[in-house]
Amino acid sequence: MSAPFSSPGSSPGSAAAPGSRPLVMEARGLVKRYGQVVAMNGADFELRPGEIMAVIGDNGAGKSSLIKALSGAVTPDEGQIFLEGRPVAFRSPIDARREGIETVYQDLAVAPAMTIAENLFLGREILRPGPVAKLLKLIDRKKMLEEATRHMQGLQFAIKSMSQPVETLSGGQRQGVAVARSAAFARHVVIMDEPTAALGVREGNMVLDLIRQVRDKGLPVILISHNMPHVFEVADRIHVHRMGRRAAILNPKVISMADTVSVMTGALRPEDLSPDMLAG
Amino acid sequence: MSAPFSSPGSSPGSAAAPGSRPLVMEARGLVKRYGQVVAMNGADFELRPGEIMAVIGDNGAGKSSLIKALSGAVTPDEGQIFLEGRPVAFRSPIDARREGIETVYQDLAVAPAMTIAENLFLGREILRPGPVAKLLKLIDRKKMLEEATRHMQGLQFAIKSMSQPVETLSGGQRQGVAVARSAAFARHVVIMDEPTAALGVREGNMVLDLIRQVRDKGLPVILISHNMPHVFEVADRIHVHRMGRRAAILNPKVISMADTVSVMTGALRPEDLSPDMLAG
Amino acid sequence: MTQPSTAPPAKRSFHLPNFSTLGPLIALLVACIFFATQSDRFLTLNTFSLILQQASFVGVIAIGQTLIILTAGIDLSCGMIMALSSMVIGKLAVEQGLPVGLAILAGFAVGAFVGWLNGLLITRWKLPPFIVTLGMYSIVFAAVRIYSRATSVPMPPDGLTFLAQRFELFGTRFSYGSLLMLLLFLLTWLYLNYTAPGRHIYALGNNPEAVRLSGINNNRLLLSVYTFAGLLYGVAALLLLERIGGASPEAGQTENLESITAVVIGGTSLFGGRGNVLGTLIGALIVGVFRSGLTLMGLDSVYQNLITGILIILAVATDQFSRRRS
Amino acid sequence: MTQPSTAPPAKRSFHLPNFSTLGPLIALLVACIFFATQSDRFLTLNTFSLILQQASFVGVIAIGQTLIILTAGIDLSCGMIMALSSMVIGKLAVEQGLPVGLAILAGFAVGAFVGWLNGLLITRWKLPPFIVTLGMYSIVFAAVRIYSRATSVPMPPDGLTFLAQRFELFGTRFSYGSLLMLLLFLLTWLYLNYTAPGRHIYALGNNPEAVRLSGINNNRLLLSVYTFAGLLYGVAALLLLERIGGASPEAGQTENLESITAVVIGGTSLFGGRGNVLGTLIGALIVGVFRSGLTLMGLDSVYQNLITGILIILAVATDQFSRRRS
Amino acid sequence: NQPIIGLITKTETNPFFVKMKEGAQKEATRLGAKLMTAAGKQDGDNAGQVTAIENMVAAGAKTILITPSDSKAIVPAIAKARAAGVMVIALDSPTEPASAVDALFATNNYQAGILIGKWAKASMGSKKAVIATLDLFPGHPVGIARHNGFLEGFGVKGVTSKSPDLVNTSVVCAQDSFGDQAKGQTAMENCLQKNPDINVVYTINEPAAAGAYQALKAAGKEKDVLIVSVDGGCAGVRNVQAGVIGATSQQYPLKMASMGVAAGVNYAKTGKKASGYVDTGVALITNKAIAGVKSNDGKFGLANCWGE
Ligand SMILES: Nc1ncnc2c1ncn2[C@@H]1O[C@H](COP(=O)(O)OP(=O)(O)OP(=O)(O)O)[C@@H](O)[C@H]1O
Ligand SMILES: Nc1ncnc2c1ncn2[C@@H]1O[C@H](COP(=O)(O)OP(=O)(O)OP(=O)(O)O)[C@@H](O)[C@H]1O
Ligand SMILES: [Mg+2]
Ligand SMILES: [Mg+2]
Repeated sequence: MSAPFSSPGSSPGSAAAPGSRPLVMEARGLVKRYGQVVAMNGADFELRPGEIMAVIGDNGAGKSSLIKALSGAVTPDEGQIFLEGRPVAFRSPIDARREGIETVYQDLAVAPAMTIAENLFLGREILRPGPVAKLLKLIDRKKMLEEATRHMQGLQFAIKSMSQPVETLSGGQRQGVAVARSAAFARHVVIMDEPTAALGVREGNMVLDLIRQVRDKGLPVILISHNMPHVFEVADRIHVHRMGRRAAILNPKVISMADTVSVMTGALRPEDLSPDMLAG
Repeated sequence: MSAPFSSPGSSPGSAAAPGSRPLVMEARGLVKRYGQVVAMNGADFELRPGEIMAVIGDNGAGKSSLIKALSGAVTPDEGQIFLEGRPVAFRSPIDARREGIETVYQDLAVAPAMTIAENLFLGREILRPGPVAKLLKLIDRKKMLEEATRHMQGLQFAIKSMSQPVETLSGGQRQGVAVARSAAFARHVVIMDEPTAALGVREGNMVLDLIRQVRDKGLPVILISHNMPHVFEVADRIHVHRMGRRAAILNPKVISMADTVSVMTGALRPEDLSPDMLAG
Repeated sequence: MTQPSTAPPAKRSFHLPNFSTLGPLIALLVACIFFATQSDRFLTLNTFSLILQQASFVGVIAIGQTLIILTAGIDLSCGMIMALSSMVIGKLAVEQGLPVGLAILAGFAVGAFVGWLNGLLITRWKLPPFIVTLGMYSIVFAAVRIYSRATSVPMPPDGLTFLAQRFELFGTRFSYGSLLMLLLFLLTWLYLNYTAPGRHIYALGNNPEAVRLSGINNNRLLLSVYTFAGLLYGVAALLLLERIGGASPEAGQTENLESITAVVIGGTSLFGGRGNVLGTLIGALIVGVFRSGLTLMGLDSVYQNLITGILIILAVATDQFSRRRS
Repeated sequence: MTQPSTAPPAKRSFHLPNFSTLGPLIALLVACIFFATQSDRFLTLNTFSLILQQASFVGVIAIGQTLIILTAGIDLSCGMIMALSSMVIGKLAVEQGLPVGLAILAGFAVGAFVGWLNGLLITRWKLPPFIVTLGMYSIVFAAVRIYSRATSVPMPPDGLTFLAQRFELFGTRFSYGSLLMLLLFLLTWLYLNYTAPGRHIYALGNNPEAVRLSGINNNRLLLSVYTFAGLLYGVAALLLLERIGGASPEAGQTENLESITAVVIGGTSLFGGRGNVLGTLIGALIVGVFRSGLTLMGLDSVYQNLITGILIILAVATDQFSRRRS
Repeated sequence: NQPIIGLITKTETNPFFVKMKEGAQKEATRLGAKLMTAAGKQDGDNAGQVTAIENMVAAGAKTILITPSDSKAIVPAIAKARAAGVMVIALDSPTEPASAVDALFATNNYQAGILIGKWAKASMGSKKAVIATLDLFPGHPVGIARHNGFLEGFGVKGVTSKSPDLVNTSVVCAQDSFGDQAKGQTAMENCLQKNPDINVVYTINEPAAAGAYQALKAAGKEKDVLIVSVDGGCAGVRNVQAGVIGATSQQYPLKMASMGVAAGVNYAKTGKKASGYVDTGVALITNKAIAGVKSNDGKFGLANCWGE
């Protein structure tokens, strides 16, 4: 996956240079305050078609706040979000879903007493065929179990039964459920907030594979992660978040992991980097 | 931190060869079933004085179940736990605490509406001086805030105020609270279930430092982690958990990261390893 | 009962809760066996039919209450809504001379409307269900009194006769009301378990934030639950009319506690998201069995109170122990 | 209300709940201003003293109720425990001729004992508080009837006189009972906020699993809360005796709902772990202000019900809106 | 083979009904009958009474004595029981229509109101009356009968026993007391706030009267205000003697109950049903007899009171 310096975002699905195709998602000057705490302080963001954009930053830098704003889970106090160039104002996650944006939240929004299959299909249950069934919204339990098994198989978690309540799963298995859900249903953008944090080595790699598959389908992915090897393995560009705002966008094909960490922690100023390390 | 082949557990605090000093903790044949799911299937465990014992394994392998048994949070169906050679039967975490065992649970047992300081000191609040205050159990809020700041400072999380409710913290900050709590109060053994999972690069290294400090105070540490670099950085021995039981104890000074992962995922059988890779 | 804005109670448990209705069922059977040894009149189809009849309108209310409690809400106004609906049906059919069918529809509409109002206040203003439905209790209480001018409306003998009909089964007469209640329980159970909105109700009580984030409209769902519950209270009004043969302005004052009791005995958690509507049926029957059995034993009514208190605790304890076994 | 075995409701919220009593206070002030414009008799110290007196025993019960609700429990038996305690004090002091001090101690002991029994059933058998206290309500109800033989015990004029004394302040007579209630609210608030066990009560309602894992004995804590609440109901019995000048076998039937209402209006969550006992005081006063103000306006009692219902909803809505502002 | 007699009262708590139950129990023991008892959850709990009737019929009761909570709504359930061959006697208050039961053993509540109304009017003489009433709760027929009877007896124009609802002409403050002492006291306190000049207080029953007295005493007005009540329980009569209550209309629940049980036993033995209305009587009890109003003194009251 080596790429020429001047062309950031060079993986198969990702298209062209800045300007040629509109940005899939863009945010300008987002601000979110919680009492005295400023979670976002004029944060910018951009996502190009078909790219994997990693978002990294210290704990409490405001990464989760940023993606919550992008997915409609919180409403920013100031700033503007654009989707394919048009300004949007998500008032709830419903709005974002309707636009085909799927999100894995850091605190894994699952219903613990419900089964894996039910959680996977929450809000878009598979209905039985036939007009009566459609009208009554009769769910097709069997099909849902089968489909769930299929989706989860890709991730190779050792889960016995899809009709197990999620609260009986181990931490990592639970994360697997959330990841599988977003990958299965995204139509436009996939956002993942630390999807591999609780995962084992094998399972983590599976999720990275999954992310690449999604990208290869042509969907751009926003990946928040603290795991630098993971980030460098899949990211096309790296958005560094610092103290509530974007500090820089780096090019992982050029910059080293150590330098990236330095930018992230503030030891290195983005201005001091060589221009090719910055991704346009 | 390189060490001679034959002497596992060679870091400063860890003592002697097997037999010379009794094991701090030992478990034999632990079994825990949840309905049809067997979370532990005859799991063994041992911990030597002053060592950092890493526990690794796939998601759902039963690591959390093992440490929950060791800390009294769940009662195993079968098997025996020994502390300093004497058999113990923890019926609740209170029993384990009384023995000086401190645990960071994977699902971070915090009271979300309460402040950071209160969570840090939950169950051992600092009381005001004087017999009346002791009798009434009057808490010393100011001192608790100060102490909390001191404890958390070591970890360098950018948290403004210790009187902030925990539910307002970011995922990683919350984990920092749980870690700081265990490190501050342990008198005998520290158990940490994935303490660095949600942490940034800098914060994760801080926690590793903290773990080393605890070990250097002479307390043994059980560290569950999926982060192989972290494990190899601090562990004296590596307990590999597979399908509900111990597959092997490895010597990180000898074996490579790749081989370790192979053992963990079952690609390599422990019998096929050279003896020096196994830690006694 | 919290504001929907404060979010997901991500409950976890090591001891798996058992959602089956086995526990309550065991308690019910034990109670029946006990009373059968105490009175030879107890184990008759007649008694059974009576208990079913007596449970009918509280049972139907308890269906609505179960739905609401599953969403982590509570409804204190349920009995009063029933009283209002029954008064509307009675007044329209008897005093205004409306066709019975129309009067019934109007009663249902009133029930659904008040339920909808509850839901509106809860979802729009984000008020705790406890307060909204407590306030609604007082409001509807006054409305019933003003509307009825504190006078009960007797059914004319030929007014709602179709309701009063019974059918024979094994030589015992069962009321259509009991049948309707059983049917509604079954339908609700199917709805909760086999339709998408049914599952969403569970999820909503389990983790409202997860439901919100998964793109379901929490407010719309909640609103529909409260409205539907109101409709059920309208149906209960019909059964009340059937049972007592008239609309009474004093009705509806105790059904809130009675229905919540049936729900909780049936094993549904007051924190929402966990439970089973068939358990509620068993809970309602358990209360009926106690009342009927203790009367048959000829106990003084004060001692009936005493024993009922003890038995309710024991019934739920049986449930608990049977769960811990399994 | 769940079984303590099923674990931590790790609630999170994006909109921070505001625990201050500001919201309820605003509602109280608005109500006072409204009534002051309606009746010039309202804004007098006399009215104020009266509202305090009327709120006194329900207020003290509501303190216990707040503690229990903070642990995510509920107590339906509170009023009945008070009735039993008052009957014990009355009977012993008047009929048995025991020294008043001893009789009062016995009353307190009975209250604490029944509370302890509630706690025992909840912690040992892991039964839902709703069911345990509902059952206990029936049991104590019967006990009061049997013990009192349905007769009220009047206080002899020279019996508990010290209780009936008033003190003057700005020309208005206040009862010592009101003072005691205010004092208990203050002490409980201090206890909850400045002692270790007080903080544990919050934590217990917030995340019982975290409390368990941090090595606190959940069961012992819960047991002490229920016992202490029982003791408070005993104190309420004393205030009841002071107020109505005798022990009545009919007392205690509505105080459960009234106290829960005060707690919820005061901003405490029925899910536990969040709230403020001073809010409960304001909640109790709001209810008293409505009653007193509406009477002064000369409203018919049916309409008083109607308006009270609306006002309760509006009071909590005010609270909600003031929180959202801040 | 004992005859089984059921007694269904309005509530479990009101001493009036509790004593009625005790009277019935005593008579049943004396006559060798088995008594079953049940009660509504609270005044007005019609559904609870219906359930009790059904369960008693199922348990084999041949006679049911009932104090109907809802005089109209209970009728169909009574009709069903009678169709099953059960004799139903209403105690204390009538059903509507009165023919729905076999017999009625009751006091005339309206008459009870008239008696205390007349006495109060005569006692006030030429003084201007400022009246407060502490009623039962909205819409209860017994509450309406006593309240309106009191007003008619007091000479308020336009009140008759046919008035369907509480008449509030010349009443400055009407509050619900639920017949409960604590609630009666609160109601009285609030009334005094509204109008401190109140000098006549009608109360639905004696516990409410005791509550009213507490409130008046706290306000230092107990000497200037006339309290009248209805019931005639022993505690109430003692309050009459102590000067707490000016006058009360005494009723005879024990008589109602024992007559009912006797009728039940008679029906079981002979198959003959009781019928018609038996007025169990009402007497005005006061220690301040006034010319022109027939009354009995406290001694008579204590000799005939119910309760202890
Ligand atoms: N609901 C809230 N109320 C108050 N403060 C909040 C809230 N949510 C987040 N914050 C604060 O906003 C800041 C940013 O939080 P955020 O969760 O976005 O960080 P993050 O970059 O995702 O961190 P992490 O890597 O630890 O997940 C933190 O300091 C946090 O304390
Ligand atoms: N309360 C429970 N009820 C039922 N099954 C459970 C329960 N707790 C754990 N399990 C099951 O036991 C197995 C082991 O779980 P455990 O949490 O110990 O795994 P783990 O090794 O810690 O995994 P991870 O790395 O994902 O945290 C899993 O398959 C899980 O589904
Ligand atoms: Mg985050
Ligand atoms: Mg784990």
